[in-house]
Amino acid sequence: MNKRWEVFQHSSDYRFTPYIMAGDPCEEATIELSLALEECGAHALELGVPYSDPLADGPVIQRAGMRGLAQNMNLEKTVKLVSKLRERGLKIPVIIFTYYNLLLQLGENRFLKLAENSGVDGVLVPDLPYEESGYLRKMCSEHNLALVSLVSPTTREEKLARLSREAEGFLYCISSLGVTGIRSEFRAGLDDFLKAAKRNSRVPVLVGFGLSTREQIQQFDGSSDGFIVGSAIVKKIEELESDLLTNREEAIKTFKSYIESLLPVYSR
Amino acid sequence: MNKRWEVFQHSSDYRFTPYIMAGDPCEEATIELSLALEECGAHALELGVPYSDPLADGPVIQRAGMRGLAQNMNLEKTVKLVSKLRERGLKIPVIIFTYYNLLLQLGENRFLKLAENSGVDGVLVPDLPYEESGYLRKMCSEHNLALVSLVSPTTREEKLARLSREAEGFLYCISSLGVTGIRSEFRAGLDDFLKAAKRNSRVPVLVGFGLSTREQIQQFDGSSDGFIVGSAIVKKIEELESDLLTNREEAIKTFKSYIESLLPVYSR
Amino acid sequence: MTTATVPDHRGRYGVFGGKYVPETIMFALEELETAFNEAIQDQEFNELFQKELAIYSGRPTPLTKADRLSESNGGASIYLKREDLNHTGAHKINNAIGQALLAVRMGKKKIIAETGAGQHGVAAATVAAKYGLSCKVYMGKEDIRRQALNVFRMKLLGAEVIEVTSGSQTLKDATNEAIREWVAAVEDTFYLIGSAVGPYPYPKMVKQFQQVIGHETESQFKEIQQGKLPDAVVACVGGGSNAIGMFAPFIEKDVPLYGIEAAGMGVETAQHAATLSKGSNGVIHGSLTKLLQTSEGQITEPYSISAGLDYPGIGPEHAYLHETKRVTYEAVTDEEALHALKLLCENEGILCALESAHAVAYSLKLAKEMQKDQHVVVCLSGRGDKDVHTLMEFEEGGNEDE
Amino acid sequence: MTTATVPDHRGRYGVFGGKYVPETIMFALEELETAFNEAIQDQEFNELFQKELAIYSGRPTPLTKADRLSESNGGASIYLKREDLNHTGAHKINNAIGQALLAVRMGKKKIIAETGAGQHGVAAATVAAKYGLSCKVYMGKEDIRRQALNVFRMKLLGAEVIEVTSGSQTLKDATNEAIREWVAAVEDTFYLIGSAVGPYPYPKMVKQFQQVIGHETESQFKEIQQGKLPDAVVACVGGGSNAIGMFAPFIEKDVPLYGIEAAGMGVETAQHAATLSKGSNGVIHGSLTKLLQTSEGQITEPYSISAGLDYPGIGPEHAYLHETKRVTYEAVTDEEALHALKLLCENEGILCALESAHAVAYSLKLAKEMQKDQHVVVCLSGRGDKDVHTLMEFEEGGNEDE
Ligand SMILES: Cc1ncc(COP(=O)(O)O)c(C=O)c1O
Ligand SMILES: Cc1ncc(COP(=O)(O)O)c(C=O)c1O
Repeated sequence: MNKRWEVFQHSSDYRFTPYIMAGDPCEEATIELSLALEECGAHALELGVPYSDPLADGPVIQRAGMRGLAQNMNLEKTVKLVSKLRERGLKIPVIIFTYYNLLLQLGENRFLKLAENSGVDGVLVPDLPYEESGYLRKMCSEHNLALVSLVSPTTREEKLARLSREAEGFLYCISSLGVTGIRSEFRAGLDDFLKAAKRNSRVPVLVGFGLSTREQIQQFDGSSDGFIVGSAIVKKIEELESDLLTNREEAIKTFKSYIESLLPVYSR
Repeated sequence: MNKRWEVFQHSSDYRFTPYIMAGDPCEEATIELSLALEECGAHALELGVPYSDPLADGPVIQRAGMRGLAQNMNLEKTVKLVSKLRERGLKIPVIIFTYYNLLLQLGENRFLKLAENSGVDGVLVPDLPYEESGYLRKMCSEHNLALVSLVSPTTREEKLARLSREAEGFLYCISSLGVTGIRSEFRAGLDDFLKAAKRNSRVPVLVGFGLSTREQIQQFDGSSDGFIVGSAIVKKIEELESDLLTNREEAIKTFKSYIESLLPVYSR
Repeated sequence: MTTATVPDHRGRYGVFGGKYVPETIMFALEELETAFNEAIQDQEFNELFQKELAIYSGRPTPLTKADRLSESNGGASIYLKREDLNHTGAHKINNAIGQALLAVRMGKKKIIAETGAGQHGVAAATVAAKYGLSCKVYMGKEDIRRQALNVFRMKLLGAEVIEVTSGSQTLKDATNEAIREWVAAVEDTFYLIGSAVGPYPYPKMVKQFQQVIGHETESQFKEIQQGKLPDAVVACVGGGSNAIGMFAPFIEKDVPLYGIEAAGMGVETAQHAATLSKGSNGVIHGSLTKLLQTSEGQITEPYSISAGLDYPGIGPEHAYLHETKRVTYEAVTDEEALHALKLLCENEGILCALESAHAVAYSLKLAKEMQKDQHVVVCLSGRGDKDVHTLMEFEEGGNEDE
Repeated sequence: MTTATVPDHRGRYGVFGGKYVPETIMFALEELETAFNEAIQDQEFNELFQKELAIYSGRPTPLTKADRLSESNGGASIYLKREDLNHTGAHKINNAIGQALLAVRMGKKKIIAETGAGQHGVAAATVAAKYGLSCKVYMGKEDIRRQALNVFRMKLLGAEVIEVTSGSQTLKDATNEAIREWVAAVEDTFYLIGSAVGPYPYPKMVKQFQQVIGHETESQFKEIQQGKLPDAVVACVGGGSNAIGMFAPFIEKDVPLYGIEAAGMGVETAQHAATLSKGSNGVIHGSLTKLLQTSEGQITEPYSISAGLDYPGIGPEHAYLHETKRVTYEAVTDEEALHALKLLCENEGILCALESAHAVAYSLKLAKEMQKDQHVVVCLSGRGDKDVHTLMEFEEGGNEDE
C-alpha cells in the first residue's frame, strides 16, 4: 500500500471520490479540474478513459467519452496525464477507470509499468469481473497498484464476502442496478448490502452510481465510508465545456462552487 | 337463309367485309360509316359491341371499344342500331360481333328475338368456340340468324372439316395467330389451311385478322372468297374521330377514299 | 353429396366452367387436358411433383395450433395450416411447381403468366428459373407502380415483366393480355394460370396441384386428434385456389367448409370483391362463373385491401359449391381482416398475408360460437411480408384520422 | 482434433470467450448457465424445443440440390440447406425459440434483444408474441431509419423498439445499449442474444439451439448420398450463429469447413467486416475474441452490403476454430456476393439473403476446383425478401455508373 492510499484509508472523513473523463473537454482542463477537485476536498480521483463502446456507462459519461475521443485521448495518454498531475502537485490517489479492451490493446504489462511510473495508484475495469481478473490482479499487486473491485446489490453473498475481503484501495459498492448516471431514487435494501460489504472489508467502502445531490450523499453517511460522484460532475463539466476551453479560470471557479454545493457540510 | 345472305353468297366478287365498332365515335357516325362502306362496295358488315374485357382484340379495337363504352353503347343498342341502318337503307348482311358475356347478360333469347326483328343477319362470338355453342347455334337457326364460325390455323383437321361443313353466313378464317390487329406478315402454310376450309364449306370462305393493305388483300384472292378488314379501318376511324363528330361530311369523304385505296381494283 | 361427378367431360361444374376461349387456343386446351390426365396417372410424375414440393418448397407445411389466439378469442381451438412457410411465401408455389413440371413434360420452353400484386408472378418466375424455362409475366401498369418490389424480384429471377396498359390496368386486364399473348404464341407456350380459374382444364388442374394442402391437413389433424376430422375448415377465396386445395379432401366428408371473400369497405358499398355474395353468372377469362359486372355485362373493378382477393370472378367449382350450398361463403371487410392480422401477430408471432387474414377473421367469429373442445382449421395461405407497406400506409392513414 | 474440450468450465475456447461483463450481471450469467444446463439435460425441454421447431417454424428445412447452378458452374454439386424456409425467413428463429423457451422455463416475463437490420429483432419479437413475453428491441437510430419495414413488423408483433442514439447508432451500439438495459433490469429480464457472441454461456447456448441445422444436414445428406459425408460445408459468418450451428456435427469429423466473412469493398480497404482476416484479439460485448479495432482499442465500424454480417466482432468459438485452423475462413466482397445472389436466383429460383449470398459465392469458387462427383453443402441462412430494397438501390447506382 503506497503513501497516498495510506492517507486515503486513514482519513476520518466521509470520503469523496469524484470521477472525471480524461481529455474532457481537453487535457489541460482535466488537469485543472483534478486540482480543483483536490482543493475542494476530494480524497481520491477516478480518471476515465474515453472508449468507443462504454457499455457500463450512461449517456452523460458516454458523451464525455466522445469529447475525449475527439481530443485523441487514449489510455496511454491518460496514464501519462497522471504524471503531469503529479508534477502539478496532485497528492490524492488516482484510479484509472478503463474498459478492458483498451488495456488489452496497450498491453497489460506495458500499462502496468507505465502506470507505476506515472504515479497511478489503482485501476478499475468495469467489464472485468472478479472471475476474469486473476492475471491482472496478480500483476497489479506486483506493480503496487490497487485493482479496485465493484460489487453490486446483485452480487451473491459469498462472493460479496470474498470480494470485500480481497478489496484493494477501496471497495466500490454500486448503489443501484444499471449503468452510470444520475438517479432520483435508490434501491430498497441498500443498507443491508452496504453493511454486508463493510463487515468484511479491510479498505474503505464507497458507494457510487447515480449520486447527484448533497441529500443523496448524506443519506449514505454512516452506512459507507465514502462516496463516488461521476455523472453529476461530468454533466457540470459538459455545461461548462466552452468556458473550460476559452475562459478556464472563470469556469474552474464555477465548477468549484458547484462541487462545494454538492458536498456534505461536514465532510471538510 | 335470308335474302341478304343469298345476295352475299351468290356474289361473284371477291367479297369485302369490314368491321367497325358500334358507337365509335358516336351512333350517327356508325350509321354513316356503315352506309359509306356499303357504297364503297362492302358485301357484309361486322358490327362490334363495346366490351370491358375484349380478350380476342388487339389495342386498336380495344380503344374503339373504350370510345364506344364512353358513348354508353351496349349490345341492346347495337342491335337496335341495325334497325336504324335498315331504315336508312343498308342492304348488306349485318353480323353482330359480341363477346359472350354481353349476350348472357342481355339474355340469349331476348337478344335473338330483338336481332331477328332488327334486321340482323348473323352473330359472331369470338369467345364462344364450337364446343360451347350448341344452344346458341340451335336458337340462331330458329331465329334465322347465322352463327358465324371462326376457324384458325391451329384448328385440328377434323374439326376444321366439320366447322366448314356446318358454317353459316360465311366461314371466318383467321389468317394468323393472336388477336385482331394489323400485321405485316402472315403465316406460312396459310394457303393449305384456306384450301382445306374451302374444300368443305358450303358458304363463302373469308380470310381476316391483320389485313391492312391492298397488296395483302390481293394475295388471298384465289385462295379465299373474300376478306375481312377490321383494325385498319378502325384505326382510320380513330384518326378521323374529331372530324366524325364535328365535320362529318368531310370525314366520310376522306374515309371513303381510304376504303377505295384499300380495295383490290377488281373487286367492284 | 353430389360433387363427385364434377367436372363433367365438358369441364362443367353444374352450369359453371367450360371453355369460353377463342378457337385459336382450343387445341391447346385439349392438348393440355390430355397431357395433364396422362401426367397425373403417371406415378413417376406424381412422385416427382411430391419430391419437388418437399425438397424445394419445404413441404409438408406444419399445422400449428394457435394456443394464445384461441384462448384469448374463446370457443373452439384454432389450427393454422402454414402455407406461409412455403418457398416464396404462399400456397401459389404448389400450383406453379405442378404446372411447370407439366410444361417441361410437354416439351414447352416458354411460360407466360398473369399477376396482380405479383405473388403468382414471382411464383411463376421462380419455377421458370428453377426448371430453365423462359418466362413472361403480364402485369397491369397500375399494379407495376404499386408493387415495384415484386417487379424487381421477377426481373431478378430472369422473367420479363410486361406492362399492361389496357382497360383498368390491373389483374383482370393483365389476364386478358396474357390470354391474348397465349393466343398468339400458343404453339410453343404454356400458360401458367395462378388460381383455380380460367377455361377447363385449368380449374381442375389447379385443384389437383393444390389439394396437397387439404390432404396434409387431414392427416396432420387426424394424427393430433386421434383420427377425428376438424369441426370446421376455413379458407380465403380470391380466384379460389388455396380454398379448393384445402377443401378437396373434405368436400365428400361431413366437415363444414367456409370460403371467405373480401368485403372491402362492405358488401353494401361498391368497394368490395365479394363475387359470390354480390355477383351474377357470366363469363370471365374463359370460364362461366359468378362475377362482378354491370347489368349490361361489363365487368367491374373489384376492391379489397388485399391484392390477391381483388378479382372480379371466382373459380367455377366455387360457384358450384356455392350454388349447391356444400360450402358456406361469407365476406369479411378490410377492417375485420386487419384486426385479425394484428391479433394473430400479437398472439402467435405470425404475420400472415392480408388475404389469409380474411380467413383468420372469420375463424375467430366462428370459433367464438363453437364449443371449447371443437377445432377450426384455417388455411394460412401466405405470409404478410409483402403487405407491410400496405399496412404501414393504412396505419398512417388511420392515425391521421384520429 | 482438440475441439471436444471447448469451452472449458470458465467458458473459454482456448484464449477466447469468457465473461467480460459488469459485476451486476454476473449472477444472471450464472443463473442462466445453470438453467441452460438443466434444460438441455431435460428430455421434456428438448422435446418441446424440437416440437416447436417442427410445428411452428416448419423444420426440418429441406436440403435442396442446386442442379442448374451446379451444372452451369462446373465442378462439384452444390446442396443448399434451406434455412430461408424457416418462419420469419432465417435461421435466427431456431435460437430465438430456444432462448424464449428457456426464458419461460426460468419464469422470466420480459425479454430484451439487440438488432441491426432487424432480423433478430423480428425473431425475438415473434417468439415474445408466441410465448406471451414482453419484448424490448434495441436498434440504432441509423438502422431504424434504414429498416423502417422491420421496425414496423416488430411493433405489429407487439414489441417496443428502442432507438439507440449512442455511438455510431448501429448494431454494436444497440448491443451495448441492450446490455446496459440488462444491467439495469437483470432481475426479471432475459437477454435474448441473436448470434453466437456475448459472454459465456451465450456462445455455447446459441450453438446448442442452432446445431439442428448441422444435424439435419448430416442426416439428409447421408440419406441422399448413401451414408457419405459432404466434401465441404460452407456458411457465412457475421456473429457466427448459422455457421456454428451448421458446423457443429462436422467439427469432429473429417469434413472441410469454410466460414465466409464479408469483405465489403475489399479486405484491403477500410470498408469490410472481415473480423478474422483483419481483426485482432480484444473484448467486445462480453467476450474475448477477434475484432476490428484501432491500435488503441477503439472498436471500428465495419462495412458490408449485408446488414447481418456487418458486425465488428465474431463468436469466440470461431476465433478458436480459426486459430486452431480447424475451419478455413475466407472473405467475399459485396460484388461477389451480389453476383452469386443473382446466379442463384436465375438458376434455382431462390432469392437468398445477402448474408447467405456470401456463402454461395464462395461455394461456387470452391466447387469449381472440386471433382464432379464431389458435394458442397452451403447453408442458405435466410431469404432475400428483406434485401430487395438494397438490391434495387445497388442496381440503380450500378446503372448510373455505366
Ligand atoms: C397469400 C395469398 N392468399 C390467397 C390468395 C388468393 O388466391 P386464391 O384464391 O387462388 O387462393 C393470394 C393471391 O395472390 C395470395 O397471394
Ligand atoms: C440471413 C442471415 N444470415 C446470416 C446472418 C449472420 O448472423 P450469424 O453469423 O449469427 O449467422 C444474419 C444476421 O442477421 C442473417 O439475417
